[in-house]
Amino acid sequence: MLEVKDVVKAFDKSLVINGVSFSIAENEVVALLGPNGAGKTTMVNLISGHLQPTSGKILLNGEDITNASPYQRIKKGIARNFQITHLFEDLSVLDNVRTCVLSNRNQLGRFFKPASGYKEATEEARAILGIFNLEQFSDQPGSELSEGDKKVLDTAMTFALKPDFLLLDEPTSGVATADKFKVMDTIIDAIGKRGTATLIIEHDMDIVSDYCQRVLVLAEGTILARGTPQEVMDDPRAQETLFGVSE
Amino acid sequence: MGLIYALNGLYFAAFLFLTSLGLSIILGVMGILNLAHGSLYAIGGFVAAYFIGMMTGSPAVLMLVTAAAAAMVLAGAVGLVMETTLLKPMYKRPLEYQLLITFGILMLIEDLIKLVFGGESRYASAPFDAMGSIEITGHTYPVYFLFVMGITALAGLFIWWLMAKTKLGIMLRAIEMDRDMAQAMGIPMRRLTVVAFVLGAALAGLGGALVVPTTPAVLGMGMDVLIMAFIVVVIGGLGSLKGTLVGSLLVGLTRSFTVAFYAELEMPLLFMIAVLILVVKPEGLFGQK
Amino acid sequence: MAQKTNRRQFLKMAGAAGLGAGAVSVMGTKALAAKKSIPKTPIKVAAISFLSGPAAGPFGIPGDNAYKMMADVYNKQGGILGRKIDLISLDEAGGAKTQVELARKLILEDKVDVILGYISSGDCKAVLPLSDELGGLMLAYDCGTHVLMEGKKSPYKTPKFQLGFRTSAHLGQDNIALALAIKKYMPDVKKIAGINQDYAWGRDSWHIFELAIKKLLPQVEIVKTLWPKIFTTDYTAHISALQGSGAQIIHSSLWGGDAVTFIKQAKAAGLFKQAKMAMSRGEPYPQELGAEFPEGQFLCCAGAHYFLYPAWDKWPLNKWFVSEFKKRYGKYPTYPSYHAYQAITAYKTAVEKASSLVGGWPTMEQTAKAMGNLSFETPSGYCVINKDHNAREDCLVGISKMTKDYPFPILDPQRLEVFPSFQVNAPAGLTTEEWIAGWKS
Amino acid sequence: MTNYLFSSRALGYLLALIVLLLLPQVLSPYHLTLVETGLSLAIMALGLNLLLRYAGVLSFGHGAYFAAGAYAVGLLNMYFPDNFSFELAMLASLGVSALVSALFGFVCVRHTRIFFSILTLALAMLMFAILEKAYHFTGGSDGIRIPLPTFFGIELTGMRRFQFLVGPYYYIVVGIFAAATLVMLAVVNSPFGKALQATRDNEVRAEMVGIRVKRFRWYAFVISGTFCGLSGGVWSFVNGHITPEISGWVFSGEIVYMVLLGGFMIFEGPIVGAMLFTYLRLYAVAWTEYWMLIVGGTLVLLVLLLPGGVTGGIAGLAARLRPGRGGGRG
Repeated sequence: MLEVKDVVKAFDKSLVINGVSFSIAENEVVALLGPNGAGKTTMVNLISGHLQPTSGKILLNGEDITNASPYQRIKKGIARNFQITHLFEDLSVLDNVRTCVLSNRNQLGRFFKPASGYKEATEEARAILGIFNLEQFSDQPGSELSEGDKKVLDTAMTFALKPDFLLLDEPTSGVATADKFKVMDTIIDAIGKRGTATLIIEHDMDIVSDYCQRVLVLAEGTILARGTPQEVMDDPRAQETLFGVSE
Repeated sequence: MGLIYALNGLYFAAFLFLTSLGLSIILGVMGILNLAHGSLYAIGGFVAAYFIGMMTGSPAVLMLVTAAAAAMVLAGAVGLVMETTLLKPMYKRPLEYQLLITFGILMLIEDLIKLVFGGESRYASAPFDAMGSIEITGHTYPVYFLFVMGITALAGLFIWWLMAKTKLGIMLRAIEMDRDMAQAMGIPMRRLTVVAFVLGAALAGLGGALVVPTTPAVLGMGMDVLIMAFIVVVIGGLGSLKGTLVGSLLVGLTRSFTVAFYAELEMPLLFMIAVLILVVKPEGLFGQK
Repeated sequence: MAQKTNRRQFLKMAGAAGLGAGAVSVMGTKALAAKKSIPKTPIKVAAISFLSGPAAGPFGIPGDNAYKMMADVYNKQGGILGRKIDLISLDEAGGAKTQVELARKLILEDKVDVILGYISSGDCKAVLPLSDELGGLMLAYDCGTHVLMEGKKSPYKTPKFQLGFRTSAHLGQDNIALALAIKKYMPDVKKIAGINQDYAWGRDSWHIFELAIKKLLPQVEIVKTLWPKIFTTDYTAHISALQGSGAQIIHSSLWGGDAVTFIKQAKAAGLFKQAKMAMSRGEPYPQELGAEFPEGQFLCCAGAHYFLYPAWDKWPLNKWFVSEFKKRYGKYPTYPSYHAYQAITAYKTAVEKASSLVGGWPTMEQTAKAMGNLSFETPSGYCVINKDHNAREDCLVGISKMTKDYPFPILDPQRLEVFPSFQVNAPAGLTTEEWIAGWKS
Repeated sequence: MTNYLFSSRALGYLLALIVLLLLPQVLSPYHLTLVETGLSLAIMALGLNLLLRYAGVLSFGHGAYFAAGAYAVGLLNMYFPDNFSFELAMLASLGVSALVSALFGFVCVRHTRIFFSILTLALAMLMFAILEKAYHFTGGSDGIRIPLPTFFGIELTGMRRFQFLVGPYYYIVVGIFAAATLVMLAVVNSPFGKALQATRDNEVRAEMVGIRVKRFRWYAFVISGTFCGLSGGVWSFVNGHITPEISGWVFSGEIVYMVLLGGFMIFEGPIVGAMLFTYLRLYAVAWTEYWMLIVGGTLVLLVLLLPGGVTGGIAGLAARLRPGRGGGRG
C-alpha cells in the first residue's frame, strides 16, 4: 500500500529525517513512536505532501507520489488529520462531514442545488456520523462540541474522505484520559470496517499496544526499532529512547 | 534642469515620507489600516494655519516652530483620544470593524474640522514668502522647500534613532515581527501601542503643518494625502521605516521625472507600480508578512 | 393620496411639454389673471453648493453666502410678489449619485418651488435632466461645462430641457475671451503651454482654448500640456517642466486651492520671469493671494464678474452688491457670489414677469416660459437667458496690476477688455466647437 | 430546492415579495425610487457578503465591479446607441463585471486578511484612475448619461423617464432582485457554498479535505463581482447618470458599511442594510450640512454597540425575549 524508501529530509543543513524506509499494508494499523523532535511530524508532512523530501521516494499502491501536491495525494487516497483539531467550526457537524464526502465525490464545485439536496452524500455523511457516534450533534456547529467529540469529528472527517491510507497525528491528544479508549475504539472500529492502512502517531503506550499491530520507533531521524508492540517494549534501546531509562 | 527635477522629486518625497511614516507605523505595529490618517494630517494643517495667521509679523522660523509644535500636539492629542476610546476595543475584533471604525472617524473629523475652523480655506503662506528663493545653477528655487527637506531629514533620523537605538523602538519592532511572542515576552503592549499611535498621529500633524505654507488648508485636504501615503506604504512595505523612505523616494522621483517628460503618465504610472508590487510582493519591498 | 397628486402633476407636465403656442395665449389673457390671488405661504427655494470638501472654500461658501444675503434682502423688500423666500441651503456632496437622489427628494417629497444649484459639471449633467423628468424647475448656477445645454451636432434642438436652465455663461466664453485678449496684447506669441486639472473641467477648458487660439493665432505652437491631478499640493515638478518648455503664455483653468498653490510655488520658482499666466477663471485669486499675486497676468472673470466692474459710479448696483457683501462677510464677492445673485434674481424676475402676464402666482411652466428669453440687471451688467436656456453675458479679461488702493493686485483699469456676449458665446443651436471652426481667421 | 421551498424562510420570502409588489399602491413615486435604489444596491451587498461572510475575506474595493457593470451599460449606450436595449445592457454588465472581477480576483485571492483588503482597495483605485483619466473614452469625471433603453424590442421613447422608473422598471428591479437573492441563497447553501465556508473556518483543513482553496475563493470573487456588476447595471438606469466616483474607495467603503449596518451574519442582513443606508445617507445630506457627523457617527456607534447590525440586533433581542432553544438561527 504505502512505501517509504530511503527518505532524507534536510532543513538548511540539519538532517531531520535521515534515510527512513518502511511500508504499511492494507488493513494494518502502525504506530509511529519517538521522543519530541524525533521527526514524527516531519514524516507525516512528507507523506501528506506538505513537505518534499530531499531525496528518497514515496510510493502509494506502487505509484510514485514523491512530487505530487497535497491536493493530488488527497485525490489519490491519502488523508490526514492534525495534532491540533482543525474543524470547520461554524459549519454544522453534518456539514463538516458532508463537505468531505462531497469532496470525495468530486461534487464540491456544484453551485446551485443545496448541499442537503445531495441525497446520497448526505446519507453517507449521516452513516459516518453514526459510526463515530456523533449523530446526536448533527445540527450543532462544530464549535459547540466537547474536546473529545471534536477529536472524534476530526477523525470522522478524515475518514469520510475514504482514504486508502490514513495518517492520524495524535488522535487522542487533548481527550480526557477516561475517554481515550472510547475514542480509539470508535476510530479503530470504523477503520476496520474499510480495511484502510493507517499510520498513527501516539505517545500513550497503552493505546499503542491495544490497537496497533506494528510499531516504528523514530529517533534522531532514523528508525531505531520496529516490530510488534511487545517486541518494541522489550527492546532496551527503544525503552531508553521512549522512556528515558531502561527498566 | 535635471538637478531641479531631482530636487523637486526629493521635496515631494520628503513630504510623503512624513505623512506616510505614521500610516506605516500604525499598520505595522497595530495591523490597522487607519483611513482617518489623512484627517489627522488635515488637523495639523488647520491648526498650523490658525497659528501662523495669529502670529503675522513674527520671524518665519518662530512661526513655523510654534505652528508645527501646536499641530503635532493637537494631532497627537486627537490620536490619543481616538486610540484609547475608539480603537482600543477594535484590536481583537475582525478586520471589517477595524477598517470601518477608522472610516467613521474620518467622517467625524472632517465635520469637526468644519465646525471648529469653518468651511473657508485658510491661507498661511507667510513663512513660505518670508524665506524667499535662492539661485541653484541658474534656476530659482524656493528656500522653504529646502527647509522642509531638512526638517524631514531630522525627523527621519530621530525616528530611526528611536526605532534602532532605544528600548522603546526595539520593543515596537518586536511587536511588529510577532505580536504573540512579544506579548509572551512581557512587553507592555497596551502602552506601546498608544505611544506608536500618538507618534504616528503627531507625524501626520507635522506633515500637515509643513504643507500649509505652500498650499491653503481646505476641507477634505486629508483624503488625497491618504491615497498618496497609501501608495507609498504599499510600495515600501507595511511598517518598515526603510520601506517608507524608499517608497517615498521612488514615488517622489518617478513623479517629478514623468511630469517633466511624459506628463500623461504621472498618476497611472504610480498606480501601476503600486499594483505591480502588490501582485508580486504584497508585503511591499521591505515589509514582512 | 400623495401618489395621486403626483400622477396629476405628471399629466400637467406632459401637457406643458407640448404647450408651446398654447402658453402664449394663456399669458395673453391678462384680464382673467388679475383676479387670481397669490398664496401667503413662503416659497421654498433649495440652494445647493459645496459646503464640504475642497470646493467649499473657493466656490460653495461664497455662493451660498450670496444666496443667503439676497434671500434676506429680497425678503426685507417683501419677498417675491409678497411671498417670503424660504431658503434651504444644502451640501452638494456625495457625488452625482447622491445629488440625483437629493434632487428627487427636493422635487417630489419636499416639493420645493425651485432648485438653484450645482458647481460641479458632473452634478449638473446628472441632475438637470431630472427637471423635465420630475417636473421641477432647476437653475444651474455655476457649473461650467459647455456641453450641458448643447447637442452632439449642430444644429441641435433648443432648449434641451423645458424646465432646466443655466443662469451663467459656460466655460466656452472664458477661454474664447482669453484667446481674444491674448491676440490683442501679445499677437506675436509663439509658444503656449497649458496646465489644467486632470478631469473633465480641465480637459474641456483646454480643448476650447486650444481650438480658439489656433484659429486666432495660427503661428502658435503648443509646447507642453500638463494634467496635474485635482487637489495637488506640490506643483514643483510641473513648474520645472513648464520652465523647461520655454512657454511664453501658460493657459490654466486651475481653481481654488490648486490655483493659489500653483501661483505661489511658481512665483517662488521664478516662472513668471519668463511666462505669463492666462487663467480662465482667475478673478478670485489676487484677493486670495494678496500682494504675492504677480502682476501682468491675464485673468478672466467667468463673465464680467468683478468687484470694480462696471465702475461704481456708472453702475450703482455693483457698488451696492460689493459693499453689502463686504459688510456681511468681510470679503469682496467673487464670481461664484455673482453667479448666485444671477440665479436667485433670474427666478425672481421670471416669476414677476410671468405674473404680470397671467396674474396671480404663475405655475412652474409659466415661470419657465418667462425665463426663456429673459433679460435682467445684475451687478455685472445685463444677463440674458437665451432660448436655449443658457445665459449669455459679456466677458471681462483683465491684466493684474498693483495699485495703491488695495492690498492686492487689481485688474488694470486701463486695460480692461470687455467682450460682448455675442463675440464669445456660440449662438443657440450651434455647438461651441462648430461655431469656432466656422470663424473666419 | 423543494427542501426549503416550504420552509418558514420561503414563506417569509413570499410575503416579502408580495409586499414589494404592492408597494407602488401605497408609496409615493419618490419613495418608490428610493426603494428601487435600495433594491439595486442590495444585490451588490449580497455579493460583497458572499466574500465577507462566506469566504471570510474583506474587499474594500467592490466599487470597481459595480462601476464595471454600470460603465458597461454607459459605454454600450455611448458607442452602440442603436443597439441600446435593456437585455443587452444587462448581459453587458454581467459579462464585463465577470471579466473584470475574474482578472482582479485572480490576483487578490492569493492573499487573505489585510493584504486582501489592501489589494482590492488599490485595484479599485486603479479602476477609478482609468475611468477618470480615459476622458476621451469614458467622459472622464463628468460621467455618462444613461437614457431609456429599448425593452425586448419595445421602444420606450414615448414614455417619460420617471414614469418608466416608477412604473414598469420598478417591477423589473424587483424581479431581478428576487432572482439574485434566490441565486445567492442557492449558492451559499450549495456544496460550493459549504466548501467556501470551510475555507473561511479553516484554510489548512479545507485544503486537506480536497478543497482547492484559492480556486474556490476565486470563483466566489467572480460571483461576488458579477453580482456587483449586475447591481451597477440595474442601478445605472435608476440614477440615469454614472460617474467614476462609484469606483472610488469611499463608495467601496460604503458598501461594507451597508453590509455591516444590516448585519452580515444573517443572509438577509445586507439587503436590509442597503435599504437603510440609502435612506440614512440621503436624509442626512438633506437635513444638515454636517451630514458626515451623522453618517460617520452612526457608523462608529454601530461598530461599537451593534456589531451584528440591525438584523443581528433584532435576532439577539428575539432570542432574549423567547427563552429556551430554537428559532434563533439565521
